Amino acid sequence: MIESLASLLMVTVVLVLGPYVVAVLDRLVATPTGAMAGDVWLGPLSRAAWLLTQQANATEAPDWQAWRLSPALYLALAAVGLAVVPWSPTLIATDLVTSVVLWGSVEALATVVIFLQGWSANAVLPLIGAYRYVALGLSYILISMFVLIGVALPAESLQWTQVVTAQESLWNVIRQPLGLPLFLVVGLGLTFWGPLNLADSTDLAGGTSAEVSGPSRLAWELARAVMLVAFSAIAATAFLGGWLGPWLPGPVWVLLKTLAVLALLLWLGHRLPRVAPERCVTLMWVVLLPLSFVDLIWAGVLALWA
Amino acid sequence: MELLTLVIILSLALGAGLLIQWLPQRHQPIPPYSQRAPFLGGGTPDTHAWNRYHIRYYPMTLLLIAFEMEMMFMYPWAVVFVEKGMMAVMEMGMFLAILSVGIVYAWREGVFRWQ
Amino acid sequence: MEHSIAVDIAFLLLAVLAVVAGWRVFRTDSMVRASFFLLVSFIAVGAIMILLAAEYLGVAMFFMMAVEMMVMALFMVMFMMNPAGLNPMMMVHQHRLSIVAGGVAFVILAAMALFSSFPADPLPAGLDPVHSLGEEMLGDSMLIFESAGIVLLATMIGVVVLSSHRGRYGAAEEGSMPPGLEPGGDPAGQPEDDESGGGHAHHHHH
Amino acid sequence: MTLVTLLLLAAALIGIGLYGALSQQSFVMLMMGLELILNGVMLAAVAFWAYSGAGAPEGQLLTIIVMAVMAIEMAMGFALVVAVFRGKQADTTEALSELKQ
Amino acid sequence: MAVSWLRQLAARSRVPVFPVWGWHDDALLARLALSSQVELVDSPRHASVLLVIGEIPAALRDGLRRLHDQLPAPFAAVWLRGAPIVALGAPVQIARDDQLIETLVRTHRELMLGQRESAPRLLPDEPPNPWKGLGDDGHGGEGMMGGNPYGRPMAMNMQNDLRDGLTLDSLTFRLGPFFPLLPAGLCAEVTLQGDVIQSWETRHAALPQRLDPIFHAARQHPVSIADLELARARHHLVQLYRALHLAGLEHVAHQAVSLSQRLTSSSRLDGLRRQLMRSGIFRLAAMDGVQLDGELASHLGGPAARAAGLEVDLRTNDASYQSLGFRPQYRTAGTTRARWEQWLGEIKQSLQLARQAERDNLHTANTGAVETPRGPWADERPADGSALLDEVLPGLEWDEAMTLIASLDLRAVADAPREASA
Repeated sequence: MIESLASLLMVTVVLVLGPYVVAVLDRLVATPTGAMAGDVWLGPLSRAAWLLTQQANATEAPDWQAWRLSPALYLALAAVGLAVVPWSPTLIATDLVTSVVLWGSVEALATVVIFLQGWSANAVLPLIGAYRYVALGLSYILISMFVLIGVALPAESLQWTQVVTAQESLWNVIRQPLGLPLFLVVGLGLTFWGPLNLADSTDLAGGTSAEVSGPSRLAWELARAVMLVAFSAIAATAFLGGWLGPWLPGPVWVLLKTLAVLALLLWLGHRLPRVAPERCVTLMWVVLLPLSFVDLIWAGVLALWA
Repeated sequence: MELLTLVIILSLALGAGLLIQWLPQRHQPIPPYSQRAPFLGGGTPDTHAWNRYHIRYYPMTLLLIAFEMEMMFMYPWAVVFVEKGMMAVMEMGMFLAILSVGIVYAWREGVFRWQ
Repeated sequence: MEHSIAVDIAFLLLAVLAVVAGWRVFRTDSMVRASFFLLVSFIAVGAIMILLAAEYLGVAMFFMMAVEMMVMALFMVMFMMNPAGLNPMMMVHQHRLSIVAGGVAFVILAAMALFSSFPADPLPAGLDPVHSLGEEMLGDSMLIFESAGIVLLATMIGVVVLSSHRGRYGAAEEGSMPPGLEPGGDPAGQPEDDESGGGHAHHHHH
Repeated sequence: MTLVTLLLLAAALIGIGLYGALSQQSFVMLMMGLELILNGVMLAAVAFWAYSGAGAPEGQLLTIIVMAVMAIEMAMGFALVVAVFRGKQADTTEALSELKQ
Repeated sequence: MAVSWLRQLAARSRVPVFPVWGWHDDALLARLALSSQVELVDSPRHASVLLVIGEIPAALRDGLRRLHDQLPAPFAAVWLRGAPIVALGAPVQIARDDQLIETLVRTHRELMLGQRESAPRLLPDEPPNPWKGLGDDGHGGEGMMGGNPYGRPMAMNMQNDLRDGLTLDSLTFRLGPFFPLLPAGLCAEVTLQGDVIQSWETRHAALPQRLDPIFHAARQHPVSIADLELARARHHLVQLYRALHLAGLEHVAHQAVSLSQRLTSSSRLDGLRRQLMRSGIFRLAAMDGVQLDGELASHLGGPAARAAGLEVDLRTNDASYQSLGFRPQYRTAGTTRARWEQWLGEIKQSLQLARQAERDNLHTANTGAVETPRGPWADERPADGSALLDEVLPGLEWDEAMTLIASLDLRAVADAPREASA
């Protein structure tokens, strides 16, 4: 009971603070010279305040329910992602036997939600963004599954706590060297960040959020930030040994590792150009998917040999 | 208990997402039509944007459905992999072979190119 | 199987959600909404499966159906006039007959559920459903598992043959010649075999 | 939540699905009806597995197979629709019956 | 109390500005892009200030009115170097360029604190077409496709003959004149088939650009080659900034534009170039799609022509350039990628020429003809090339098309040079 409440509190705190941390970290990563140092700490807050002040836009005949629901649903999916992260052997909100698969479902459902965001506006630019994103979303899902199964093999379980326990001798990032890079690609896709920002891209003047303003846009950006955090936490659990680590208590380790993955993701987002949508599908299926096969075979052979 | 926690987290996030949008806007009128026209850099559309859209990657989506079904078999397989040893390896070999054949064939047919 | 009142409440809510969403599928004008209503119905059933301790199947339902319904929505958009239901419409035939058939099916099945007696043989304590499923698939039901793989491969190939634009086999090839962007115009946007299409030398990459 | 209530829910889903499958003119909508029927079937299979199958793995396996059937039905169905569409430019079930000849 | 606290905070945010360029000015663009107090946005929905720079031709004012109305409240329109279009209460006008940032910040602040009313809408609040509801919720028109539900007709299949053998609808709309990814003033009627451009008809050419005064001066009297080449490099760097912004490389784009502002003959391009290569942009973005063949490229002249393999450059005729050993750079492919490489090569070459010329204090020898960064200017100024898009764009995917447009400088050269920025 106490544990449940504590984990609930933990997830809520991450939910609330996560977006701020993402925004600050993003600014720090974007300008390594510290050119806008004054803006870094207050900037995210004042921007959020501005979005709350701005009127929410409408289009002529939007799908109202879906339009308002999609940011909230995206946020909820990200929260589910956070809920399956084990902060310590016992401090975990939802320790389902199949929590690895549950995370896979979050990824699949995110595609639907992002599609809805673009579809609902009934405007051509968001619509193109939505369809493009689906091409990406349906491509990265397979890579993600192979990587996740690879992680589940040595653990002999589909449970995140078991996955972490199985890394006691060696972290998966070393044991399965292909896994983390591939999973990071999935993360970029899941949060349409940087090179895989096909949904809200510049060439569509903002894509799925081109017609969104005010509080709805804030909700969308918050959800995306929480999803970045949730993904980073999952990546830290799957590959960086979760709560394992000396001296510090488990949750602190998880948070530190999450921050590391998050910073890496944000950095990648700024250093890579947007991938052309048509090239993206071929890249995913013909290059990255076979690589994830290799990752799985490697993981399998190693799991048997160990 | 776990599921209850999950439901609480889920509804908290969902509620927060909706409240952020609803609270500041509850007294605002709906924007005028001149604002609601879709943004095209000052241009105007002839019609609604919702249409029979040419989704040029559709062969890929069909392939994905079949593919994903295979993945569904693979999750339980992962759990008993170590226990079953060689048999599981053979199984994996067969699955990956099937999937590879599928991908290679589809690639040759140009499925991953957009139509 | 013992369970608390919370499970009963959850089941009730999910059951209502599954049925209402299922019903809305055929009662909404927007085709895209219809596919996502179906997704909601599936998710509700998946959640019920989790309540029934079928944790893998329930969760698998989420990701399988998310993808399938997404694809369903895409095809809705491709093939339906008025995919968003801006104009209300009712594309049904044999309406009355269908309602009757649906009702009769429900009544018969419900009667079977209510009046036949099934052996009460709940899950043994300590059963790990995922593990037992894995055991079964690599054990007794190996053949089913293997043949499923083959069938799925056949499906993949069939799908590619039927839908691919550039398929080498007759039927799919028909009409797959891009007729050009203007009526009577040169083929356009063809990636490989039409370098000079459209009068100026442009071609898609790859 | 008892076996009977679960089966009632499954029956309701099957009933709605049957209505949809019979009444819808559009092929894609017809498929949604079929999917709903299979949804009910899967639920019933899991319910039997949980309440009167003593946790025999075949119950779960059956569900997976139904899901596979669903996926195959969908993939092949859509591929067929595309093929028909190319020729006939229509997606109603009537157009499909012409394909048989 | 809570509200005022929120608004105080909002007033401190970076000013989201949607710029509309009547007269384009690279220096102003750089100033806006480099300012830490201003954020340039691509959609008016994301802006609180509409910044209109220069005089907007009468033909484009309707577009501006529509755009003006698309900013969500609270918003303001700020006018620089031009008179506000009519029917506006309390417009914000800026007299001098150096007050630009300051005024933008102040206006945003006033808006947020409620000291300034949101600008009034210019257009009537009515749907584009009359509509009458039908159906259960009173939402539709008549028939499956008929009527004007919500005041617009349904998208319909206008042509039977389509690419995939499937009956799919096409969407026709007018893009521009102030779509952020097109040159200012360019209007086109676009028909999309999915995300592929089915047809593109340019309806209004891009507004002419005002070049650096040195290119005009070069036609009157000999000018310093170092200054001329630096101005050319600056022009190309700003072009590169746009293309990089489109490619999603904000970081490198920022570098390009900041380099353009502090460019001297001792500047180096290597850092920028290295970052660009490391990002793998040439492999990841769609840049090899369309070839601009020699004939089309020769209409444009300048870097676009040289990227398509035409060795045309007025500088080769100039004795001073000859003494520097100048040979025009050229590429053969004529693709977007070739134009990017051409830009990079020409910037590097210009810097090199500037260094050499500065050492010898060389001046141009020819005055009749000058090679502007836009193209050769001998007897006639480089003319507008917007019509070229009608031929090149059909069949392209949207992203590819936008990348292509960003790699071309289509604007004509205006008869007046750019005003020296205060």
